[in-house]
Amino acid sequence: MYIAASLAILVTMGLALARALSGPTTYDRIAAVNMHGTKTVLLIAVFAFLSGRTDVLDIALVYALINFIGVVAALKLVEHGNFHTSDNYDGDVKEGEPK
Amino acid sequence: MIIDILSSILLLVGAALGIVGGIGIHRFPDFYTRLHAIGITDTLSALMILLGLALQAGWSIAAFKLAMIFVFLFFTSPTASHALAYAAQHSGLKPKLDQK
Amino acid sequence: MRYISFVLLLVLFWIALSGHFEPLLLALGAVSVLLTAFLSHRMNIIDHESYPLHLSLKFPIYYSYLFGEIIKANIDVIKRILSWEKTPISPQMIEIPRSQLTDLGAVIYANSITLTPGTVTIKLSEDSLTVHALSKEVADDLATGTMSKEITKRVFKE
Amino acid sequence: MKPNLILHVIAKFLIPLIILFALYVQFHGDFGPGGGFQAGVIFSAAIILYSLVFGLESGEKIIPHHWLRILASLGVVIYAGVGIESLFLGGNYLDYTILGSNQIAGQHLGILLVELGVGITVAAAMLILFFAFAGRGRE
Repeated sequence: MYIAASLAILVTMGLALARALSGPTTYDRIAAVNMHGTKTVLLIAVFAFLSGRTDVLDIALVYALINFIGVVAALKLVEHGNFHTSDNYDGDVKEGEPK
Repeated sequence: MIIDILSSILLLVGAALGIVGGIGIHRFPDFYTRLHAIGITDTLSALMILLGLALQAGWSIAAFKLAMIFVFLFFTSPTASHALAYAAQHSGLKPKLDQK
Repeated sequence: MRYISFVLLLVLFWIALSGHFEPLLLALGAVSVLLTAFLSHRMNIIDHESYPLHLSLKFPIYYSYLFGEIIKANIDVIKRILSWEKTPISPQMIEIPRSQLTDLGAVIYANSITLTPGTVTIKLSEDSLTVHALSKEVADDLATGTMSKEITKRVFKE
Repeated sequence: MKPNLILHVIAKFLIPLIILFALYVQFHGDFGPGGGFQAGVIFSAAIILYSLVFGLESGEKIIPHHWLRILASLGVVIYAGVGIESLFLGGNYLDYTILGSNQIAGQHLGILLVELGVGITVAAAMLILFFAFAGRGRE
């Protein structure tokens, strides 16, 4: 049953990868990669139970976080072409400013 | 025994929903509609798979970690979708709307 | 006060992750929690928005409602994807009033909209939300503002 | 009005959890997958997320640049120091067993310290790299 679930997840990942390769816009690709990442998290989680090593779940947790950061970084790069342009167009920064 | 059957059903249905979402991103015509298909894999599919695994784990640290994975996905996936949609709209990508 | 509860939350998170109770690991855990709290304080990210602990008991009530909505919306979108003829969708771009007074409420509202498949929040501005909806029915349903009322009723009302 | 209010709130919620998770991975290397390298990367990922969401200038202020350089070297010093300490105690380089009162305790202490060194260096080096990359072309 774990194997069947893994195979289904792999099929989904393949579909997401096909969308990422065919585009047509950059945003389609990023969205597909995001979906691929979510499925990777689930695949690792299923694999943890398939192999009986539940400590592997830590990796799934890390992947969930890194996936999100990756999407944010990719979007920022696509939008501005660099990482240092600020998103705060009106210069209204209050919270989150370091003390 | 009942728990085993229930968790198998949850796992398999969840994984199947993932495939439905995968079909969705190929059938839907433009970027914004595809985001909705991705929404399926991010919410119900992930929820069912993780719930199925949590039933197998019982009350343990593994179950807590599955819950944390779910919480992270639950907060990050809509945020990522929103950021994508916002960036796409900001860059001038027009959605194909229904003209009626 | 907010820092005390924040640190307590971090301690709970650490214990639940670690599951080891040897003195060495507990000491390392204490150091880790303090370092995390220090860095978070330096980043100035602990406030009523990031860790709304005064509302934490109300979130389960709201999210149980949201789960029902998510499942309903999922079934709707799955039907549309799997329908035999050309996918029966009528994409809409609608603007709905923000109707949440606080920033946190608006974020919960926007994220709830995005979480239910079939609707994606595109833009959250000062007085309105721009939403892309997969079909006219979903858009009409959203325009009634039921979800926003539920948030106000279940989370923010005393 | 910030254009990405949602991102701000979610990032504020996530970053402390990522940092604590990184430290958990750092100190549980001998029980599960993990260790210094992974922990360093996760830790720097938290700071990178902060820089992406709240602006690069804010991110650079969290850990000042000269501190990053000191930390990057400090990690190497810890690593090499453990090795040399075991040399002084009459063992081989990085021979952990000699560090503690008995073999097991020595191994635990040695691995912990070496991993700490690796973690600090990796985190600092990752951040130096990111800030160097991200700051290119800034006036």
